[in-house]
Amino acid sequence: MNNEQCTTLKVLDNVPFGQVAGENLFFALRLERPEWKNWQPGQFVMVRPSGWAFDMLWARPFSICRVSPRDLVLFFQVVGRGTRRMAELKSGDDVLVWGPLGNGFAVEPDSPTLLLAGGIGIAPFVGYAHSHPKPWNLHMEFGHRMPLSCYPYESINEKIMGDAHLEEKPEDLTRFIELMDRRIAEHAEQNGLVLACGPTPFLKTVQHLALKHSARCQLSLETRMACGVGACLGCVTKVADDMHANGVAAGRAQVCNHGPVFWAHQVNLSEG
Amino acid sequence: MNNEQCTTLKVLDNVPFGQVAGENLFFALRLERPEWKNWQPGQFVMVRPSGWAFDMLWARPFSICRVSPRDLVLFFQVVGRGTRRMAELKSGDDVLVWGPLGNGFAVEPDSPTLLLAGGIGIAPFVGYAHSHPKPWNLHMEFGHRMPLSCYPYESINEKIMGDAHLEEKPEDLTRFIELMDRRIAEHAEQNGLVLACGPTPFLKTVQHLALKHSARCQLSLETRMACGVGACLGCVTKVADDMHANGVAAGRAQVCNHGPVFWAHQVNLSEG
Amino acid sequence: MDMRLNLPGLPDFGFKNPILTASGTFGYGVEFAPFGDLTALGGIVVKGLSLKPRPGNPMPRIAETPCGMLNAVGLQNSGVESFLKEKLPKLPWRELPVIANIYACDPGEFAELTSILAREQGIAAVEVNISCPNVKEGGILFGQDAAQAARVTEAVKRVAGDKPVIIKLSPNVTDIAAIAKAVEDAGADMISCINTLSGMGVDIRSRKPLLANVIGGLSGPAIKPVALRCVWQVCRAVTIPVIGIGGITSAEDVLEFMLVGAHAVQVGTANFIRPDFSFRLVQEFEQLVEKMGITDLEEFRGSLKL
Amino acid sequence: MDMRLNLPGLPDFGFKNPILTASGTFGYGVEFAPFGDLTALGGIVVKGLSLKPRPGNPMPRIAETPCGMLNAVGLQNSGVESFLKEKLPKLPWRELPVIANIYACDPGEFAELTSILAREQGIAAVEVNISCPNVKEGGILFGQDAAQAARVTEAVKRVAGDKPVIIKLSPNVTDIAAIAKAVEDAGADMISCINTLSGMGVDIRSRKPLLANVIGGLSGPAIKPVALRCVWQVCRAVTIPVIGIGGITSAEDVLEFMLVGAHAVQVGTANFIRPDFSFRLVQEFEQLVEKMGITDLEEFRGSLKL
Ligand SMILES: Cc1cc2nc3c(=O)[nH]c(=O)nc-3n(C[C@H](O)[C@H](O)[C@H](O)COP(=O)(O)OP(=O)(O)OC[C@H]3O[C@@H](n4cnc5c(N)ncnc54)[C@H](O)[C@@H]3O)c2cc1C
Ligand SMILES: Cc1cc2nc3c(=O)[nH]c(=O)nc-3n(C[C@H](O)[C@H](O)[C@H](O)COP(=O)(O)OP(=O)(O)OC[C@H]3O[C@@H](n4cnc5c(N)ncnc54)[C@H](O)[C@@H]3O)c2cc1C
Ligand SMILES: Cc1cc2nc3c(=O)[nH]c(=O)nc-3n(C[C@H](O)[C@H](O)[C@H](O)COP(=O)(O)O)c2cc1C
Ligand SMILES: Cc1cc2nc3c(=O)[nH]c(=O)nc-3n(C[C@H](O)[C@H](O)[C@H](O)COP(=O)(O)O)c2cc1C
Ligand code: FES
Ligand code: FES
Repeated sequence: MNNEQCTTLKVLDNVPFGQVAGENLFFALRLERPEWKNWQPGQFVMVRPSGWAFDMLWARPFSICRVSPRDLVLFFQVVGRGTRRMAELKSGDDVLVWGPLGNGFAVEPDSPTLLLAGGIGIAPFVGYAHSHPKPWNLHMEFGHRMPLSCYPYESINEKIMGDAHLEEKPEDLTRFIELMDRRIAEHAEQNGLVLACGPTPFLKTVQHLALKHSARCQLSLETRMACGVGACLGCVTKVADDMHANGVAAGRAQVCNHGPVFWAHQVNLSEG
Repeated sequence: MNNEQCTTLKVLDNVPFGQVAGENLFFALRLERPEWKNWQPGQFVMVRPSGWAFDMLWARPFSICRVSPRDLVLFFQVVGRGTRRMAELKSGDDVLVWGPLGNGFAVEPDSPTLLLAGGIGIAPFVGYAHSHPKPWNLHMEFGHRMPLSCYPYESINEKIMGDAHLEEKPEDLTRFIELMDRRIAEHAEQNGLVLACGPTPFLKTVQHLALKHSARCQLSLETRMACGVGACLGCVTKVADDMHANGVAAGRAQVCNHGPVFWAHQVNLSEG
Repeated sequence: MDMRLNLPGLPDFGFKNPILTASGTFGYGVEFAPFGDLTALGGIVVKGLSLKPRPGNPMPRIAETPCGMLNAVGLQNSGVESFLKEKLPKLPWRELPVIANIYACDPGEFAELTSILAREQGIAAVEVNISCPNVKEGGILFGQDAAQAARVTEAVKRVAGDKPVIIKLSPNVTDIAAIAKAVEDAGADMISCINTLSGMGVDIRSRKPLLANVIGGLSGPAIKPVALRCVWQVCRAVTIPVIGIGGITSAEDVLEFMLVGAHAVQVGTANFIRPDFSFRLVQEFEQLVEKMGITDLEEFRGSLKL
Repeated sequence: MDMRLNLPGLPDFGFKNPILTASGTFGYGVEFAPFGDLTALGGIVVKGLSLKPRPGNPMPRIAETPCGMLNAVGLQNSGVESFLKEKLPKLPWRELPVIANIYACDPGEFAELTSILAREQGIAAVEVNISCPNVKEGGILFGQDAAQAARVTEAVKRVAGDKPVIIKLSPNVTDIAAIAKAVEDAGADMISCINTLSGMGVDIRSRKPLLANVIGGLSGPAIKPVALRCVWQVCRAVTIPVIGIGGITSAEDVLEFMLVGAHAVQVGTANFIRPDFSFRLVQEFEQLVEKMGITDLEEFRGSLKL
């Protein structure tokens, strides 16, 4: 935990991706590189623009999308008040950031690894694909509802194999789930890894399929967060009994410091 | 009351005046010209930058400094949270403005008229001096604590006679009060007008002197305001009984719509 | 779309839309006429009226707080007669309900005020502010004691004639539902809540309170969660219509209060954010209701899923 | 400058500066160790402890509100024994007071908890959260009834040995001064206030409450005026030291609470604004005190001019 820090970083730029009905709703937010010693894809940071008044008290959690020697990149979608204000960030603005927080995804260089991303859940896989020592062992299936140009899909697709699936009609979803079913089964047979990030209904589907095929699968969970450091108990998820030894109290674990990445068989997504 | 309006105006520019310990604390805020039919010097507007979140609910009252066919100019000093944020306004920003509000100063073209300004209280006299039909009948005495370059003194001084008095030591204040005493006496003798704007202790002094010399004197009052339109009853001052006929309730009148300019003998400045 | 809601028990009374303005924050209405069409509002509740003129509290009376404000204006007003003569005639009372908010220090005085107002064609209803000390009985607030709140309600109802009586509740109590139940049983036609939260501010440099009165009432968005909770608890406790008040600053907020059971709302402090606030809110509310596909406000009201 | 204040009645106890962290907002302290030096704080109050492990409330448990937040975390914790074994040893309890916050549903359970904690060298004091329902007596909160609050205080004091007992008051009452007086008379060594205000939020699109528990506690800057008022009222009612809590987000706020009489404060929700908040606040407080030329905090405390 010793490289957790709380620092103010300058915005380098905040580049809109794609458009939805003429509006910019997706942004790659590039910040100065914090002085972190190390980080793992799947970890996240808490972000609070310095210009925010106290009318909105909490920082917002975002997956680390990429880290280079020069910058820290986050990728976010406008969904509410906070992200709407973040869309107005300009180069030179100050942003308070603490992290890297939580546990990242498992990296097993030689295991065939399936990346399942739903919508903005693609963000952590950018860093995963780019930092993986053997990217030819990775494969991604990406389900999305907004135009593909809204997402950082290209930057992953240039490194690893995979497909994108636009969900317009209900049949599209059915077909996507069938595809995931097959892919998970394939990876389970080879004792591969399945990693998923996306909205909770998507994670529930992946969890169900992973358990069905006894795949080794990790899910990155999303919940409302206030502190990001395990203190407020606002972000918990129900967990299996075998996690209790881990310092987890009374059947519920904080997503921020015990996750956001959990093994699929250890979490219960029924609540929230 | 029919030209009272509530409109969003663009900032044209926000020019710092002078400096105090290397900091910019005084600004001429130039806004687009609202579609007012008429206004009087001494009237004010309520100002609320559109970017303000609800952590600060109230607009802030500012005297109308000048109005030209192209712009509305306010002149403000940074004294607290709201004005500190206003200092950051840039051209192109939106500002909500309602007004012109309240009663302006009396204008009697042929009466010798003494303008007494304390600090930022100089603001309404810019418009007064510039719109007065016979400026040679005006004379100003200006008491200030910050460097003269902080105030829009030049733009008045180019039109009318007067002096500025820096108050550094306690003796300076004594001398300034003696000077005002003489000037008020002179104007009272000629049945002239005395108009004053400045902080409450300054107004109390002027009121005392005006009553002593039976001068016809108006004071522009400052109180905390929430609505600016006479509704909240947060800005009241004690008034003399002869104002009651005027729709004033129970000995107290709202400064925003019964003032901010009052005849010196009608107000009681003991409270607040 | 028709924004009118049925008010149970009040077949002859209604608001053309659920957005009213709150007492003390909209003057006598006339102050806001330059900024919008008063008749577009669901109703206007005027500044608290007392029998005799009252000077209110000394200055300073107001202070800004995070997402809110404190006020200790007190009941400055020139008395009910002066209101009826000077202000009411200037209001478009034929076209929208003008509600008189009243304040007194004992049940008899409340009744006297009400009987004066009951005769007035221009008054649609009487809203009783019971957040005031009972001077004859040790100064505890009428609104903080169920029995006293009931006594005021009875006294007012007895002389209100056909004017609906709205009792306005204070949130500064251990059990607001009990007070609501008591005033309903005592005959109240409607309940409005909440009045301000008891609060305070100080200036560390002058070492003085921000308000001359020391303690004042907290209002504005800061208190919305408390107001919603109170309205929800009151709506579950009574069957008479409830008017939600507290921190409303958006069309979404209006629907939130309706979702927990309110028949209408009052907009208070938000009128100070900009003087055309309530006029704009009426329009935004209609747009939001349409955008959300709500076709029946009656069905939406109280439809919170537990 | 020495930031230590005398605590009347507690000659052997003190905080090296008046800034503590509030229960439930600072975890078990260890979560914040990466962000600052815990021993710089005036004290740490840990998340509420119960006798047995408790799962807390279902999700969602938190929601943001204007200048505040709602929480209905409930008392999720692995029980007092687990805290003493797993967490306390990791805290620098020799260098700063670690205060155990306790929660129970009847006086006997409170006493049992206290007697366990009374034996622990690492525990400096016990803070009793009485904002909990008395399950044996109809579920009214201990903190909402003077007699019940007094009974809990007595039960805890009887077994607390030499550990000071702090009773933490709820603001959701008609008369907080009466409750304060009752717990002082029952032997409390200190009072801390306020706990959260009872509030609620809803989502108009899903038509569901924002919290699974429906009602939650409002905290943050929004409630500061209410907290200041409560602390002022309590300080005037009792002679034991009072710890002010509620919406503190700046060094000015700390002095405001001291101005109305508090001996110390606890920082809650502000710890979520940034995890180094309380550490920075200690520094800012020292700077402000110096800049304002306050040379004696003891003299400043309670010096409000009325
Ligand atoms: C570990 C983690 C990593 C994340 N990574 C990314 C990322 O890389 N890119 C990205 O765009 N988003 C990411 N999110 C989600 C992001 O945090 C939320 O979209 C954001 O907090 C919403 O803030 P808002 O103020 O705009 O929305 P609000 O106005 O607060 O809420 C709008 C809606 O979003 C829901 N919501 C609010 N906070 C969260 C949350 N933390 N998780 C899920 N739903 C929420 C609310 O319940 C509401 O329905 C991540 C969330 C977590 C927990
Ligand atoms: C009719 C009128 C005309 C004014 N004209 C001008 C002007 O032309 N230029 C200018 O710089 N200022 C003017 N003022 C004063 C200006 O409104 C205040 O300085 C401003 O509201 C302070 O806002 P703030 O948020 O920065 O300060 P706050 O943080 O709100 O308060 C800082 C300090 O200022 C005091 N204060 C707050 N509001 C007022 C107020 N309305 N009047 C007096 N003191 C206040 C507070 O009590 C506090 O001591 C005028 C005030 C009035 C009533
Ligand atoms: C300046 C001011 C004056 C008020 N005067 C009265 C009053 O005279 N009578 C009354 O019943 N309520 C009065 N109130 C309370 C409001 O009507 C309302 O109940 C309260 O402000 C909560 O709503 P809000 O948060 O929307 O402001 C006043 C409130 C304010 C801010
Ligand atoms: C998430 C959260 C959890 C809390 N848990 C507890 C608790 O376990 N015991 C307790 O006495 N108070 C608890 N509180 C109340 C705080 O200690 C504090 O009294 C309250 O939040 C007001 O202070 P603030 O406005 O600075 O947050 C909790 C508050 C929050 C926000
Ligand atoms: S966000 Fe606070 S515990 Fe996870
Ligand atoms: S500012 Fe509201 S009455 Fe004057």
